[in-house]
Amino acid sequence: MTQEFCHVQHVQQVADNVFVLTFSSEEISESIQPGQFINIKVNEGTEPLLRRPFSVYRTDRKQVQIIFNVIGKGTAALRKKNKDDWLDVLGPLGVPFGFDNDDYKTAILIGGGLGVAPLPILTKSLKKIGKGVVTFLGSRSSNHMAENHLENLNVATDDGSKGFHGTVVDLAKERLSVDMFARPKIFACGPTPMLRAVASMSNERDIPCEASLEGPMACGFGICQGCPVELIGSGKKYALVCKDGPVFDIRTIRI
Amino acid sequence: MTQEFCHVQHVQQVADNVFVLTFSSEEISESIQPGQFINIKVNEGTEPLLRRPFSVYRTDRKQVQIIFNVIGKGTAALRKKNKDDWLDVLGPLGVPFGFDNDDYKTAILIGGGLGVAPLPILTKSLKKIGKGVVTFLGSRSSNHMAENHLENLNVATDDGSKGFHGTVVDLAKERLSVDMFARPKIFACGPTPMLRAVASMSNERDIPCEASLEGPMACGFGICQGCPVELIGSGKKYALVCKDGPVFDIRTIRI
Amino acid sequence: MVNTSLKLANVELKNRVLVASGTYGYGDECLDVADVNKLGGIITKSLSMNPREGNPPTRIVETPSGMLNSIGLANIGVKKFISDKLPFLRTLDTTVIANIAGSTIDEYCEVLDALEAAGGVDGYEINVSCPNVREGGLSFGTSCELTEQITRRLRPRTGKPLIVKLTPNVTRISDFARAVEGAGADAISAINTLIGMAVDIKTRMPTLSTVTGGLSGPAIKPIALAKVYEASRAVGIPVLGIGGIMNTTDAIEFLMAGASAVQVGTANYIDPAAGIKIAEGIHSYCVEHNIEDVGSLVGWLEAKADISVVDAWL
Amino acid sequence: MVNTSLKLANVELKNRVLVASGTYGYGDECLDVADVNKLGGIITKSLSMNPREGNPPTRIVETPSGMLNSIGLANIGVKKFISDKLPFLRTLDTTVIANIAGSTIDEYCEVLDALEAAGGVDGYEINVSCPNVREGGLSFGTSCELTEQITRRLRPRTGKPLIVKLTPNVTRISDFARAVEGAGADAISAINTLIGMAVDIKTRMPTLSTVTGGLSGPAIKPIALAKVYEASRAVGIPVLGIGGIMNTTDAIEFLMAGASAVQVGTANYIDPAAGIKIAEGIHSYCVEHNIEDVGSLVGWLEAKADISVVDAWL
Ligand SMILES: Cc1cc2nc3c(=O)[nH]c(=O)nc-3n(C[C@H](O)[C@H](O)[C@H](O)COP(=O)(O)OP(=O)(O)OC[C@H]3O[C@@H](n4cnc5c(N)ncnc54)[C@H](O)[C@@H]3O)c2cc1C
Ligand SMILES: Cc1cc2nc3c(=O)[nH]c(=O)nc-3n(C[C@H](O)[C@H](O)[C@H](O)COP(=O)(O)OP(=O)(O)OC[C@H]3O[C@@H](n4cnc5c(N)ncnc54)[C@H](O)[C@@H]3O)c2cc1C
Ligand SMILES: Cc1cc2nc3c(=O)[nH]c(=O)nc-3n(C[C@H](O)[C@H](O)[C@H](O)COP(=O)(O)O)c2cc1C
Ligand SMILES: Cc1cc2nc3c(=O)[nH]c(=O)nc-3n(C[C@H](O)[C@H](O)[C@H](O)COP(=O)(O)O)c2cc1C
Ligand code: FES
Ligand code: FES
Repeated sequence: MTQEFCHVQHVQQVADNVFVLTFSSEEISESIQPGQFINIKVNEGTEPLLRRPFSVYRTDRKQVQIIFNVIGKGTAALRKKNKDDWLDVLGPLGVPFGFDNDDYKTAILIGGGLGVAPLPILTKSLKKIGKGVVTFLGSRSSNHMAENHLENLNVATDDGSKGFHGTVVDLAKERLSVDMFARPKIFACGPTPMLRAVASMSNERDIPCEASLEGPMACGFGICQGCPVELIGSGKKYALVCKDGPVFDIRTIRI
Repeated sequence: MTQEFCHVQHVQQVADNVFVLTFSSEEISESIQPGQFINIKVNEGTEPLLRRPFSVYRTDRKQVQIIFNVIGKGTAALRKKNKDDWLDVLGPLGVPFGFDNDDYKTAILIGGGLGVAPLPILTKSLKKIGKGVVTFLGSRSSNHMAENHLENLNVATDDGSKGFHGTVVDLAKERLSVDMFARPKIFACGPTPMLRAVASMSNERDIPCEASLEGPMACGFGICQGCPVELIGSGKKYALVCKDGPVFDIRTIRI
Repeated sequence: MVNTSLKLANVELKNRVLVASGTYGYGDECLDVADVNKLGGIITKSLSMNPREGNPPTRIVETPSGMLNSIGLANIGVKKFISDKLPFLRTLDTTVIANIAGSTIDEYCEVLDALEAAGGVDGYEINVSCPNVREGGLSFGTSCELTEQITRRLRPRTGKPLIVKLTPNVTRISDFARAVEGAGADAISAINTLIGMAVDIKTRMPTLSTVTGGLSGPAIKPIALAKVYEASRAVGIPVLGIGGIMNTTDAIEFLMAGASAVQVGTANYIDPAAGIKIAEGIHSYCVEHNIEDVGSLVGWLEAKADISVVDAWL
Repeated sequence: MVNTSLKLANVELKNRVLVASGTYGYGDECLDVADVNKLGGIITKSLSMNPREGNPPTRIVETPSGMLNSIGLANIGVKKFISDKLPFLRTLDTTVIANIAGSTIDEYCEVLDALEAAGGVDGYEINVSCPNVREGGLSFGTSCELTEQITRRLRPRTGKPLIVKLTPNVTRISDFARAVEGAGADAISAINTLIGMAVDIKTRMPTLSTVTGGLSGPAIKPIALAKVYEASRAVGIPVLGIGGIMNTTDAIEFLMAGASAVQVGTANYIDPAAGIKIAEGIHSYCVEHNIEDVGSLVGWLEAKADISVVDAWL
């Protein structure tokens, strides 16, 4: 973990209410692992008070990108950043996806909404180590979708404006019933209802699955105890999303 | 008093740490009187919480200008405004300078630092009614001085980098000893120590004098009772700077 | 049609948003920018028997998302209020509540009597956060016994709504709420400001002339919500929720936490029409959510949340 | 040379900035970004006899310039602390103070005894803001008698500094300060968090699983300053000031208001090196202002301000 003041390069709108912010950081671009996050102080002053956690969307040599929706004060401030503004960035934080091992052959990536955020760098890493990648991406509509930098993409929209008309998990289920992926493992990121559906799907089909969780955080690195997630069948009752996660084996947690 | 959302036109730097912000408001540009002020909410959200009071520096048809130093959060936010940002403006507020009457012939304007703010529109109004105008402006150095839009200007700097080397009140005293201005009246605006010096000068020479005060304000229009100034020799102990002022006959108040 | 009204004893407020004492003058300063008749009610600046000049400057200072004030209850006194302000207030089509201050219990009674005699206000809110001259300046409101006594003494003197405004600067506000309910109050207002302080390290002096002052604004909203929750669960009479309410969401939070109505304070300084916008916002919220009576939002949490932890492991 | 040290009973802090309990874990999480040896001291997360899992989510929520927490004193328990954390803490060149929690007075004693037996911590801070199981969960810290009893029971069990951390959720903190001084405490910490609440109008539920939680951060700074001012004037022992300290200016405000040292809490979440920067900032301030001993800033106001209004007309 390092704390760094980084120069903003630009903020670009890539879809309806979806923005990509690029900043310079050699440290983070070199050390970040897929699924890890960074914690950004978006402003000077006390309002908002706390940092805001974001997945790293893409890296390119000394540049780092995050992707976000404007939903509140913090993201509204990020959207207004100009070139050469400073960002106070803490990271990399948390446990990455367990992608770099031999217990699977095909990576099935499932993203809902801005849950797409960690998937591009995960995809890049997966390809580097020669895994098969299939991606399922769900969104409210085609206008809200950030579908670049993904592999073998299958899309679903709530309103049917693009791809499958329905939820991304229903789409994935359909495909998994048809195609026999060689030794699959699911990597999922998205809103809680989506993760619940992914959990039951992966359980039913007995496919290993890792999910990246969100939740309110104060510190993002383990000193406040503010981000518990309930554990199942473990001696401990809670894990910390920021430090023990944000990526968890979906069978070990109650979501 | 009106409450209006006004479009920012631009923010221009005019001297070291001195900025002029221009916004559009037909209402205020038409109704503002010299010495009155406006109260600006510089941000959405709660930090800073309160509006910030500013004199009106200049008006031009539908445009209004304020001039300010960046000294804290509010003015830092103003400085960062871009074209077409919104400003929430309440005004005009307070009692203007009593310039439009016959009890004097020559208006002696004394401004210290950003106390120059109300002087340009006062100058314009004075000229319209045919008064003589002499202006004294003091500043830390020539780099900090906003000397445009004034009449018969005499400047003083603390560091001697321009004009008289010393305080603006010492400069005014010198000139008042030499020149015999016809039935003078002083209009002063600046920091408290300057106003104290102006008060004793005007007392000594028995020149009528009005001064515009500053001070912390919560509302700016008389509902919080937060901005008292002590009265001298009146039945009441305090007047309100925002509502009974900001302009006072300097002999009626303790500063 | 959404029912926005609230029956407070024998008076009906047209909606559940009032402006708080000391934050709207005597109702006559904001007419240019706010149609005050759209408010559920106006609560006057605290009135004492004699005019009070108030404290020396500095009286206010901004703090993170809040402000401290030490006005010293500057007010024109009840007689001048009756002669100069009441005639205007009588013309308004909204509920007018006079807030009463005193430095002795007798003074509270005298002010109320004077207002009763004059007629024209719809109810009374009692500010117990005043220093008790008999007790060396400790505030009445931090003594449960004195708060109850004031209420008991005032109750028989009026048939109009009697609202007691509690201070948050006590260990357990529910004790005070129960005491004033027992003494016959028709409603409770909560909260007044929290005691706070600011230091100016440049002058090396307290910023306020009185060293400490009252903290208000969004900073105190979480504390106010907790106090309203605690007080409203302790009593059957309505609680008027106050503290940092800036917008419709804040107001609905208070209603859900147990407030029957809300008062908007510091927000008026920033937007004199804040109260009106919030009243309209609550109305729209109800329309959107098919809620027929704003009253059904009140204490909604209580029905849903099954937890009563007030002293948690902090 | 500026003297930044503070003698706390028989222990010398190298400077007057500590990190507050519950906001720095056990001192081992921030090493990457903060040279913790530059702190005046580290106060551990509250330790109970047995490990505590803490409260269910949601445990934290942001509020205007502040945050609410309801962690539920999640901690690894004193035994695991001694075996897993203390060896590391012993290697540090800074003062280590163990913060102790309990749900009975006996538990406080047991935890302290266990730490005394293990050795290696430099002092104790007692968190009295814990629910008393004997009294149906009301916190010890809101009873002056119980706060005094805890102090009296713990005092003879250790020769190390015994610091009692007071809760602000009481009417008059000076009564508590005097009580713990009388019972032998070496210092007072003030303040712990204020009880607050947040409501989520979307779910129509309290945001925190425990309904109420503890408010911290800049929002509470004015309240904390007033409490520190009040407490420090009531006692002769040092007061450690806490509450919303984010930067050097804030810290100096607390010193001037009467704090002998300060603790940095919530700020650590935003900048894990905040405490170190503040310690350096105080040093620079003293150099600039030709102040030879940071101690001479302490209570500076008292010497200058001749006013003792704590209950003003609010
Ligand atoms: C590990 C991690 C990684 C994340 N990565 C991304 C990312 O790559 N892109 C992205 O857009 N967002 C991401 N988020 C979520 C992001 O942190 C929040 O959207 C952001 O903090 C919102 O800040 P705000 O100030 O704009 O909204 P706020 O003003 O804080 O909140 C506005 C509303 O949104 C709700 N809200 C806030 N945060 C969350 C949350 N985490 N989950 C659900 N509801 C919330 C609030 O309750 C409130 O109602 C991530 C969160 C975590 C924990
Ligand atoms: C009627 C009136 C007219 C004014 N006109 C102008 C104007 O035309 N141009 C201009 O630049 N300023 C003017 N001011 C002052 C201006 O309002 C303040 O400079 C501004 O509010 C500072 O806001 P801030 O958030 O940047 O600073 P803050 O963060 O609020 O304060 C920063 C520091 O400056 C001090 N400070 C803040 N306000 C004042 C003040 N009014 N006087 C002295 N010290 C203060 C604070 O105590 C603090 O130490 C006027 C004030 C009044 C009352
Ligand atoms: C400047 C100021 C003056 C106030 N004067 C009074 C008063 O005279 N009587 C009273 O009962 N409350 C008074 N209050 C308290 C408010 O009515 C209200 O209880 C408090 O400010 C909290 O609400 P808020 O956070 O919305 O402002 C005053 C508050 C402020 C800020
Ligand atoms: C998340 C969190 C956890 C805390 N845990 C403890 C604790 O275990 N024991 C304790 O005595 N105080 C605890 N505190 C209180 C802090 O030590 C401090 O008193 C309070 O937060 C006020 O300071 P601040 O505004 O600088 O945060 C905690 C505070 C926070 C925010
Ligand atoms: S956010 Fe602080 S421990 Fe996870
Ligand atoms: S600033 Fe509110 S009365 Fe003057």
